[in-house]
Amino acid sequence: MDVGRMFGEVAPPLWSGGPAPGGFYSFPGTNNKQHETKTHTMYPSTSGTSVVGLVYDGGVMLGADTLGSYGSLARFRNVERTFKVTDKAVLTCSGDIADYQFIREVIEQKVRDDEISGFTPVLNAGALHCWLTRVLYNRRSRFDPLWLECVVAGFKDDKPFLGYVDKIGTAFEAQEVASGFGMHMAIPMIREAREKKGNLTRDDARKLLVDCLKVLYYRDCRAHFKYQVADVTAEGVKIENDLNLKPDTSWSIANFVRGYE
Amino acid sequence: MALECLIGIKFDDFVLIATDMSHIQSIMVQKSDDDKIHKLSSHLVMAVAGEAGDTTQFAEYIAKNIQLYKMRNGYELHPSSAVHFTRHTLSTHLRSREPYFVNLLMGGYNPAINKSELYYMDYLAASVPVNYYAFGYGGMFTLSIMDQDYHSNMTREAGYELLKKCIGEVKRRFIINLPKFRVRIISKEGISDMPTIIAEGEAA
Amino acid sequence: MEGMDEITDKKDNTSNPFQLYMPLLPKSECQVGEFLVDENGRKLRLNFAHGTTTLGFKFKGGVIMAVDSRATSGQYIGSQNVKKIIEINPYLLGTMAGGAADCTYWERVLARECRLYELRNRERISVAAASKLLANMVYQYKGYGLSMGVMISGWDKKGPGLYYVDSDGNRMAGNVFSVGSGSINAYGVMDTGYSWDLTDTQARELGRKAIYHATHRDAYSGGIVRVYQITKEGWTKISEEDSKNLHYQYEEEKKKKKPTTTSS
Amino acid sequence: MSILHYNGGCVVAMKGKNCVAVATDLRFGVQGQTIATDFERVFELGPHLYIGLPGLATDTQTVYQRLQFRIKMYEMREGRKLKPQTLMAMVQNLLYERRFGPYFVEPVIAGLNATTKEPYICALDLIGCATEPADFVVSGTCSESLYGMCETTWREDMEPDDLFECISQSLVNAFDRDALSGWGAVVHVIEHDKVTTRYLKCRQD
Amino acid sequence: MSLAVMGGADYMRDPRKHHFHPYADNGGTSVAIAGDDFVMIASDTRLTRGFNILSRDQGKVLGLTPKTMMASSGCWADVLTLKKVLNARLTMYSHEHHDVMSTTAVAQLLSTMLYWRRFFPYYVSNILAGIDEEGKGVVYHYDPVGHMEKLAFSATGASVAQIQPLLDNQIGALNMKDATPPTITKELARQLIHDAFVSAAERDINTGDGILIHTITKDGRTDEKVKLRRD
Amino acid sequence: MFRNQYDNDVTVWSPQGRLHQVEYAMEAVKQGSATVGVKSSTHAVLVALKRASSELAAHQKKIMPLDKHIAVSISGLTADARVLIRFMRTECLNEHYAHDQALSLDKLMEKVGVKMQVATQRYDKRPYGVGLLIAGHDGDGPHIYQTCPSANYYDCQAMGIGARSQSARTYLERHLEEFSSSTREELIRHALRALRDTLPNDVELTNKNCSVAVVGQGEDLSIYEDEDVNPYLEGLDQEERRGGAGRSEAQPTPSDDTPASTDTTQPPSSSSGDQPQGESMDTD
Repeated sequence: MDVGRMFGEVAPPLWSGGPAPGGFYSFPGTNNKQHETKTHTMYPSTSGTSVVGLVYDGGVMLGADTLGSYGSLARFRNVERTFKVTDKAVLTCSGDIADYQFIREVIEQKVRDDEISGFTPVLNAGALHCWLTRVLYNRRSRFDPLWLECVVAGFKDDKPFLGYVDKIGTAFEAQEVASGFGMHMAIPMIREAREKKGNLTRDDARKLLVDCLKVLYYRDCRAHFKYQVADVTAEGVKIENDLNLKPDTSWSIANFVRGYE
Repeated sequence: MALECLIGIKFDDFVLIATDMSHIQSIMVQKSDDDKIHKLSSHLVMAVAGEAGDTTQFAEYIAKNIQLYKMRNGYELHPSSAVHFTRHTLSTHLRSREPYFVNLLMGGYNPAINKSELYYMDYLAASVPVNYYAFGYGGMFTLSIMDQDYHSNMTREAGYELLKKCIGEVKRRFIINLPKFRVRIISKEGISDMPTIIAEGEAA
Repeated sequence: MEGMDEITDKKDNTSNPFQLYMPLLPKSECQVGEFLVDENGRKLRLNFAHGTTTLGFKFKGGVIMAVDSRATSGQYIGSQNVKKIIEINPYLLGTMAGGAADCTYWERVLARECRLYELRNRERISVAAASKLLANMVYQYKGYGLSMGVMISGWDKKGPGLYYVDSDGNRMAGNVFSVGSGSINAYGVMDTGYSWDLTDTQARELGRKAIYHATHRDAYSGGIVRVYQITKEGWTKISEEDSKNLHYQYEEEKKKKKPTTTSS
Repeated sequence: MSILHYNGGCVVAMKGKNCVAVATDLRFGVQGQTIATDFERVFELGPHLYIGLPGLATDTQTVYQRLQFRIKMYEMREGRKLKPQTLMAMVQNLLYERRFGPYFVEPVIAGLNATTKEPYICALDLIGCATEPADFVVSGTCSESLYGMCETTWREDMEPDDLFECISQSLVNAFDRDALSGWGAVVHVIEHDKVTTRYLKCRQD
Repeated sequence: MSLAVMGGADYMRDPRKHHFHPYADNGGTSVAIAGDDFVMIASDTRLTRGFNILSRDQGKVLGLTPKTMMASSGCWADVLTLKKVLNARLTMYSHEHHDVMSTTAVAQLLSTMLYWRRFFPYYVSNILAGIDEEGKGVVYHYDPVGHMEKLAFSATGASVAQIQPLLDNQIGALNMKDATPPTITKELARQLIHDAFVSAAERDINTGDGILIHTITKDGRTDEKVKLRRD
Repeated sequence: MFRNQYDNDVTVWSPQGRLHQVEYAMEAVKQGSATVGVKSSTHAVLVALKRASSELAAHQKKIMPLDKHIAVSISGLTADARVLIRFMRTECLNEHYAHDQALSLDKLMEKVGVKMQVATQRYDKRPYGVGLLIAGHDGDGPHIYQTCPSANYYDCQAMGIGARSQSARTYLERHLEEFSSSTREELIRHALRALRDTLPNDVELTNKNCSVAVVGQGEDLSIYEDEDVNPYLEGLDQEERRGGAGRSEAQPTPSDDTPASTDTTQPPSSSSGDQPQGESMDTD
């Protein structure tokens, strides 16, 4: 046992009540006490893959599949990760499903609070987007991130709004937004379509969105055929559940793929 | 090793080389009359610092080969050619499994064209002709002094004084104890010793 | 969850300079370099100004302070015109080596503390006390990654004062100091030319020349060579010269001064 | 710090109207310490043919020496002068031979074709991937700054004097923002009837 | 069979292939040039992450007061936060002082705010441009932890190494024979900014898509959008 | 209403179910100079009468901006008002920070109401001795809110508070129908007329003693002081005074906005008249 400690228990500490070393001149309000540090989860567990969203004439559309993967295990095949926040906002997330469910509860409570107090106007997509940047940024600054990539769709000042926020608080608005794998695969498809056609109608958007999800389903090992689509127009939010890509996909090509068995 | 100190200065018709005389091993001074200046030919020396063993082995290898060249051809390599050979050897070994870890200063005099020469060469085998240079941490303290005071046409006495000034600074600022420096001069007359410099100085 | 309480509740350093944000991390990880890595694991370049030559020495005519003006981040020269002598008040100067922001921030705080001292005590703060204040301030953050090595000099009741203070907690009085990556070069010139009895002109030239030689040899020093002198009347700016001009000027002088005797 | 930046130094080459120019700084240093300020890393390999070898100084020298050897062998064997394109191929070979233990140099070639007098520039990476653009090539520690300078100052069909001014300004201003290169510069302007070599007065810090 | 034995099964493998890093580099370049009675500040409009282009239309210059603007790029999450906090501070100031903060004061405030996060820095490259109390254009350059320098012109961000030497040469007249810096007119400043960004976009993947150029004079502000290459 | 054994503490009820301390605080509002707020279907306007505490002092500021869309006019203890204004400004800032939008008036009022209420229910606090008129414009259009020291707040079409504000309210009541269709300029004129009615007959509104704030659809808040008020005052002195101006029982104007003691021995003018909404504390 350490000798100092042995005596220390009996003898009073040296120079009790005196200033601590380095504390001879204590500056007011100095606040460099070490924070209590905790270990936080620094990795996602059950996670959802890409989300794709795009703005069309008069509205915004979002699509995401319903798979919750655990590593490479397709663990939960019916996890909905799109939800209606208000008539003016929809949120979809990829990343950790638990974190999504947490943030969803917080947002729902927030909306309920507003509703109970009768506050108007309701939370719009722009405000929600901004709020998410703050929440996610503050969590990352505490080294306790919400492992999410959020896509917010809806209306802000009566204009369609589509925005993105990730787990460190990087945020932007755009005409087309995708998270995860979709950033590589869906974005070029949408940009190309827009360049060819100019403005997209609602039907164009729907077709394009399904195409994107289909490509993702073909190419992304963590994608799934069941999906949800959310459509936000001036009239409000419509979410379609239990949609299925499978009937539209063709896997005949798979027979020709060799070398991966 | 970067604790050693090699200083070389080239003047119009002679070259001064000074090296510390301490053989340092681990935390000890093993020997205080070490000679780090190897004679390569009648008018060429090589001051070597670096990994123990590599230094002597490499210096002797070069010296012997230069001797061999003389025996085979009946004439000596000029300093610049000897440097080229040295660089070639060092660079070849650099990309082998057994690189030499040696930093060198090669000082010589070319009697054919009456020109003194000084070459810097580091362990990577970059060789550059210089007017003066100093290897090692200790050497770094001396560069600005030479920058300030060096003239190519200094006399031997002035050159020796400049060396003393540099070594004084090494004593003053360098943490390692390098009390004595061996000094050699290479000129038309060949290679000869000058009095050992005992360093004096203390940090202000 | 989403608020900015630190700002609205005045818990930041605009209300109190000693209130800095402390990340929820163990002390050792607060070192900036530790976590400035992006998602792909690439190191992010912080434009910290590092690399410097500064010097200061006392002599019979007071204190000479001389500095270069280059700020580098990696090999990129961020600025050639950094003011590395900080004018704390008319009787106190501080130099700057290490993190530029660290030096400017804490010397600015020091200036405030010195002024408060004057108002409280009706007399100027001594150089010893000023340097001690600075040392105490930065010592509170020891281990958090502050990087500064500064000299505080001035004139007080005891005459000229020169102190070296750094972020490791060192504080020492002395006659001759040089700090920064080029200090090794500056010392060479300064030590060999230094004596207590230098005249003002000689002393200023010594400081200037030492910095110039450092800028020449050290890649991370350069720009403008600034020389200040402190006397009983406070500090005066002696010169600010581009080291490019100094180089060619010294080269000319050297040519003229060539020794006439040839070697034997 | 990358080993390519250990000794500092940069090279730029530009095409003009019936002429090319190649320029380099003169610093030889070891990291922060400047050791020599007369270290030329652009070498003449033929009457209208120059190569710049910025990178690790020891490899600058090794590659230059080995190239000289190969060129001399080529010229003896073939009995004719080397075309710039041939030099490029030769450098490629030399460098790619060491694919897995490369020479740390990124060469720049500038010259006029000995017969057609066609200007030629090219740059290679350290394992011999070549690029032969129509305007300019840069290499070395301050290549980013050189790109920025050249991209704005370079114009088509510059006369030798303009080319000299353009390449000098590009080089000097670029390395003035780089701690590891500078300390003087040398510019070679290569025309079919002459080569003009000029040393520039630069900052020495 | 115990779980430990089953550990080899694919689905039991550790899903944590990721590790958390709080920073990202989102690119972006800004330039500011001060004139005698105006100041021009510009940024590109590309927002990147690695090799992805997140947005092609994200200006990086923020109006702070009628006479001051700030360009900010780097870790976009930090940029957003810094802008928000700075705006709140300026509003608080104008409430407390019944006046708009002067450019000089904003400059110092920004430095202090950056230093606040000394131990967990905002990873941002900032330039502040404005009209000072005497009606002159001024530019301030910052490092991420708040070292500040007052300049006549400055570049910052991803392509700083490309642009800064050009400005040194063209505005600072460094290494020019006649060595008299040119008088900066709006036309010249605009032209230089344009050339600088075109060059940078040519060689840096983190810069491109468009430039937003803002000109501040004592009478107000004008904005202009110029296209850049989009590849 | 006069001193009694149940007014020593804010947390003590009187047998009649009244909180005397709170009611005293309500009186503090009447010590402040008058201010009037009125809204149309597009705009909200505040006007206020400024006092100078002495010949030597400048006129006190009465209307403060909270944000680009909200202004507050105060009557009562200005020191207390500052605390509330600071709070409200912070709330506005927070809304911008967290939601990137202007704070809606109903949210703001809820927040400030909660804050003020705490002071009426704790023994270690005292009610805020200030009444506020809050004018703003948000997604629901223009608003005028009034707050009392009792922590009640009211959504109003028009309101006047402060010394002799009964006259202003009389004016406002008479013209209530006209407001909603008024133009911006008409609305300001109405507000100024109402304010003028609180003045003694021999005193006129001048650019020194009054300020005007306007906010409305497509228009950020503007506050006019000094010369900027002139255009709105033009011709006002030619108009005949209506309403109950210059009431005979007018109390002498206190020399300060913030008298040291609100516990005056001299009863203020009829308590029922100046009490805006009946009981001081709603019991529901």
